[in-house]
Amino acid sequence: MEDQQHHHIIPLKVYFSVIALLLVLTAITVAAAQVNFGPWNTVIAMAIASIKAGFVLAFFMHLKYDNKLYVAVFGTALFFLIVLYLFSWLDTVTRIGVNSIL
Amino acid sequence: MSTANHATAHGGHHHAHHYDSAEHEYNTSKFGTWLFLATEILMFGGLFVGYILFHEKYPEMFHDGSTFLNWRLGALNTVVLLISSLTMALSIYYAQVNKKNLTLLNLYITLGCGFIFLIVKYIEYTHKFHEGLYPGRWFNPTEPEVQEMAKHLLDQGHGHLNMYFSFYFTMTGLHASHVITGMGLITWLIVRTHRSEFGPQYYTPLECVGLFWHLVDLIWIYLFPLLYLIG
Amino acid sequence: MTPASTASHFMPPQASEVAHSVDVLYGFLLIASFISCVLVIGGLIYFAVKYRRTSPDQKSAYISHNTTLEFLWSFIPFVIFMVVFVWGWVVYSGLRTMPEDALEIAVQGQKWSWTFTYKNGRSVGAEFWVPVGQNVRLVMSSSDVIHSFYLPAFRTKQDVVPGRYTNLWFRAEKEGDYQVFCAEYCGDQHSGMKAKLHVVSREQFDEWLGNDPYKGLSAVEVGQKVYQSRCIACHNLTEAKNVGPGYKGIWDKMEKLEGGAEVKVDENYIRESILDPNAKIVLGFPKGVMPTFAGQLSEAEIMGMIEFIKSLK
Amino acid sequence: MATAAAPSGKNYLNEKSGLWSWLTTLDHKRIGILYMIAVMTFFAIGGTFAMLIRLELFSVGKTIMDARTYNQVMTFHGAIMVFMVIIPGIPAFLGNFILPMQIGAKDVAFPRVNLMSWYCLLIGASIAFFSLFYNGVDTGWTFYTPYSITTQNGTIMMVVGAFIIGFSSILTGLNFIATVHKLRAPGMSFWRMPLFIWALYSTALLQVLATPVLAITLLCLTVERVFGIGIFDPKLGGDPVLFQHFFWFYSHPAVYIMILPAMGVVSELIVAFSHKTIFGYKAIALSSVGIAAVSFFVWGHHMFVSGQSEVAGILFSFITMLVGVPTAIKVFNWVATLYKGSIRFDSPLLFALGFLFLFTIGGVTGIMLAVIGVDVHFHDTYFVVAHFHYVMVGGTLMAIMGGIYYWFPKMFGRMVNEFWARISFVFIFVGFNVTFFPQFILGAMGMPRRYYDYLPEYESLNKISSVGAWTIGTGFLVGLFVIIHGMLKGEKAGNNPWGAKTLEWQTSSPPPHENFLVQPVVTAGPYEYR
Repeated sequence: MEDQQHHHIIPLKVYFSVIALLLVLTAITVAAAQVNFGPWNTVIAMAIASIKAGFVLAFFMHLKYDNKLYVAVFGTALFFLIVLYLFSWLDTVTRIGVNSIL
Repeated sequence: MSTANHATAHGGHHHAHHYDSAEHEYNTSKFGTWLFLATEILMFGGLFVGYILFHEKYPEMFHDGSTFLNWRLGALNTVVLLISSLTMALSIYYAQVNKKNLTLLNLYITLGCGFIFLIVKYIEYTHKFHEGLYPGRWFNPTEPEVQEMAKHLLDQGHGHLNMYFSFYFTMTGLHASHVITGMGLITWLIVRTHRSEFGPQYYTPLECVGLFWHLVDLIWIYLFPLLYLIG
Repeated sequence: MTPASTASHFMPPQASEVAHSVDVLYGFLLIASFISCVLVIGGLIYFAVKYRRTSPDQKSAYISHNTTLEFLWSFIPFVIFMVVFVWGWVVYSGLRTMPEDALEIAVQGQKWSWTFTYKNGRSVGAEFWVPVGQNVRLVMSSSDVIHSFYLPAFRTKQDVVPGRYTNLWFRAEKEGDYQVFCAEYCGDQHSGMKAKLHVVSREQFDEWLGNDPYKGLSAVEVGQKVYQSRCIACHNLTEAKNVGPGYKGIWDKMEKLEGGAEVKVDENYIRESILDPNAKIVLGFPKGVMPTFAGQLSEAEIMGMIEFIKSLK
Repeated sequence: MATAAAPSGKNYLNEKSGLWSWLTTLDHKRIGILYMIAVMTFFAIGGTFAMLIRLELFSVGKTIMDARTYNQVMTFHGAIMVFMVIIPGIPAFLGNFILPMQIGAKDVAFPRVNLMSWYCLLIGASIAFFSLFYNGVDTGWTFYTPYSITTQNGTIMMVVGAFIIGFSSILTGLNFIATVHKLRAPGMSFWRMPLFIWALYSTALLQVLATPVLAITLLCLTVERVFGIGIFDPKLGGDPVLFQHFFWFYSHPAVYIMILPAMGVVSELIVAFSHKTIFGYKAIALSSVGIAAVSFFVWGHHMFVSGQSEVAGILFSFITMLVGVPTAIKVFNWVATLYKGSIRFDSPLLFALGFLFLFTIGGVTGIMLAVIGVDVHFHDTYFVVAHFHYVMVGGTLMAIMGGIYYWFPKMFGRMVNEFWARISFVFIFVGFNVTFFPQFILGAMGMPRRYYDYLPEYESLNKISSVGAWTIGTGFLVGLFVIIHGMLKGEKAGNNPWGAKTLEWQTSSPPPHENFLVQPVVTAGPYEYR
């Protein structure tokens, strides 16, 4: 098996750069929320959150260096989550005559 | 099962009988942890899907609801969790380079961050309870303006304001329960580190608990803008 | 035997054209299913018998796969499935496309009865009337849990969801009486939540709609009618308990409430029990089971109920 | 690589003794036996409820119980059979026992998690049963809102119980995926895995990916009842149809959690008893994964009349058709495997053929129900009840029985009494058809499901159905007798009484603690009957 595979040790420098970046992104998302971009508010906030999530996944969770199987596991989970959302969403937006009576 | 994965003192770890090697055990444990994280993603994901669907249905209500949250406290908690993620990763790094004391220090900081996070959450929750902003059926705002706002939203067909707090409490509550679980696991890691069980040859529990802790952070990265910022 | 007549062996009588189209598709599916079952199960039995082991050292053939065959038996079912899918879609459009010029009836489901309200304000339960050959659209809502309005003879069904309206339409081709079921589980008397649809001629329908249903009836008889359409699922006319108490001998009785208080079954108590059923629950009965009938029964009907119960001493 | 040889005569059963050694065991085979005991107990309880249902429906009106009791009996029958019998039935019981051996591993990847999963099942089940003392539960196993938020208080316990059982299922699935990926014997490539492993692997994917959504749904339902959060409650602005989406997102894949492993068992049985290599190995293997993947996209066919939009309904109907194709492929391949075989009619094969017979009927009626225009009539009628019993009982339970008889020599080192095993098959098979075939007709006639009482015209078919149910009951009692008798008095079995080729038959019966005294090395496919 993968007996002799040497564990990758990520240099400290990388960890500290990533945390700096994450804190900056947090500041940006908070700052952006103070300005009203209309419908883009959600998009901007989610985009920044996803960038942050990507850095956590890649470096703190070592996905960048690890077996790609883990990426597949994570991706599959995400994919089926999107399936759950898309089909439920499809139902709610195509219902005809949805009037609340309460 | 005398040979089951039973760690002995002084860093010597015997891999379980059904594995070929320690490396084999490490890889399998990590794979198992990732599978577990996949289930966590889908579990939290269900709530996120519910949140987004209702957000599309009642955007005004979610907007008004989010004004009750203090984004400063939310941002503080984001920073706290991000730092705890860093220290968690660092503790693994120092185990890899065999520096027990630095591993311990980082684990303690991670645990401390968890406490700070919970204290801030406690402050936020009690504040909401004080104003009667309970979830769902128990929603009973004391402030007249809030009652007015809730009534206005309902009359306009923008939904029930209590639903915002339902989502807020369910999502942050489930997240907080994960923080508490993670803190329990980190405490367990601290005890084992004190016993010098981890080193460059064996740090699987650090790695697996670390992955869990990062996922908790990851979920908060999304919860923070969804609940506090865009509403 | 045509497919449709095969189908009607099991199905209730067809009351509409849509029902006929459903039955034709069902007949096709039945025959196709029968043929595939015969092929698979027949092949299975034939091979099993023919190739049974007759001697201990009997050898089997080494056949690992056959691409052509495998392609064929994947592709042919796929084509059949697509055909029935499109066919089903067409039939479904017929069931679900609401006609413009329909007679609209508001239907309300609540545990465990149906209420039908016509445009002129006429409101009935348990039985409702429509004219033959007329498009009818039911606008349905529920006041408590999910129910499902099911008309087997019309091959149609639609869940009735609290908090919103759902629609169902049909056009009866033949006069007659048809059964209505509740098809979504809704609690104790789910199986008792039935109604009858009477399809009558246009003249009879108009006459019925204009009628005062209680014309010339005494209060007791009015109560009896209300009982039969609204109360019968949960209350019987003996002293035995069903979901709720039986009506016989209940009048003037002193009943113990939860917590020890007592109440006398008089006009006020019956009236309150109809309009606010959970106000005073007699010991031994669960709370929250009976729905309110406030706004659904007229004063005359409530008086009728009181007189009716009085008459069952 | 090879571990120390076990002392001769030692096997997993007698290696240690005492109840405590069983309750704390980490050996996958012993855990498999623990599951067997648990599942058989639950099956007996669920079966008793089934008998009560059929007794009540024997005649119009009240026969033995009132409506409220009937609804609780119906709910417990459904919940027990689904959550505690059929879902853990094959993966957790047969899978636990067989999977590591079939891939040449010493154990599953995480033995402690495996044991924990069994305790989760027991704890969850106990909590669910405890609801009987709190007014019971009468929601049906589907817990539809808003009914489930307004009815008796026992519902919370049942929901929490199901939540915990869900974790049992997740942990088993997680364990199996890791085991299949990481612990295969040298030479055991994916394309050399037995088809039972492919089926269990696909099932495990479903368990891991779908069950968490059930968990969050049930969690929301619990807080809905306690705090009234209103997400599913229309009175507070929620959407009850959304609950159904969430619920069926799990529960449709769940029906494949129930049937896929059964298909795996049947593949093994047909190969072993026709003594012939499987026809279309890759097609069957891939169709398992294909069914698992597509099953995530079809849940809306449970909601054709629920108030879901028409567009969604048609889309779901289309995708449901696509699931039919890999299922049909499997059935054809099994029949083709019999062609030119050397077929031995032992009781396990009888169950496999019984499976094929019943599953074919269950399958074609499934297609009928997937046709949206026809389903509107059949939805929530006895036609659906008959259909899923043909698949779940006629399919899964037949496969479990066949699997038990097939692997019995491996588990206990003894043979079952062949004559009585065949008798149990005859009773179950005949009784099954007598019970459930009339229900197709009842459904076509329009009798809705979950009915305590019915119109007089449905009575004669219901009577036939009830008589059939008692026949099935007799069959399972005979089966239980066969199993217990086999354990105590059965003839000693050899290591490979059926002459099968998969790895579990290459070790002794019963196997030693670590399954193989010498690590097996795989050099060919699983079914090389040349």
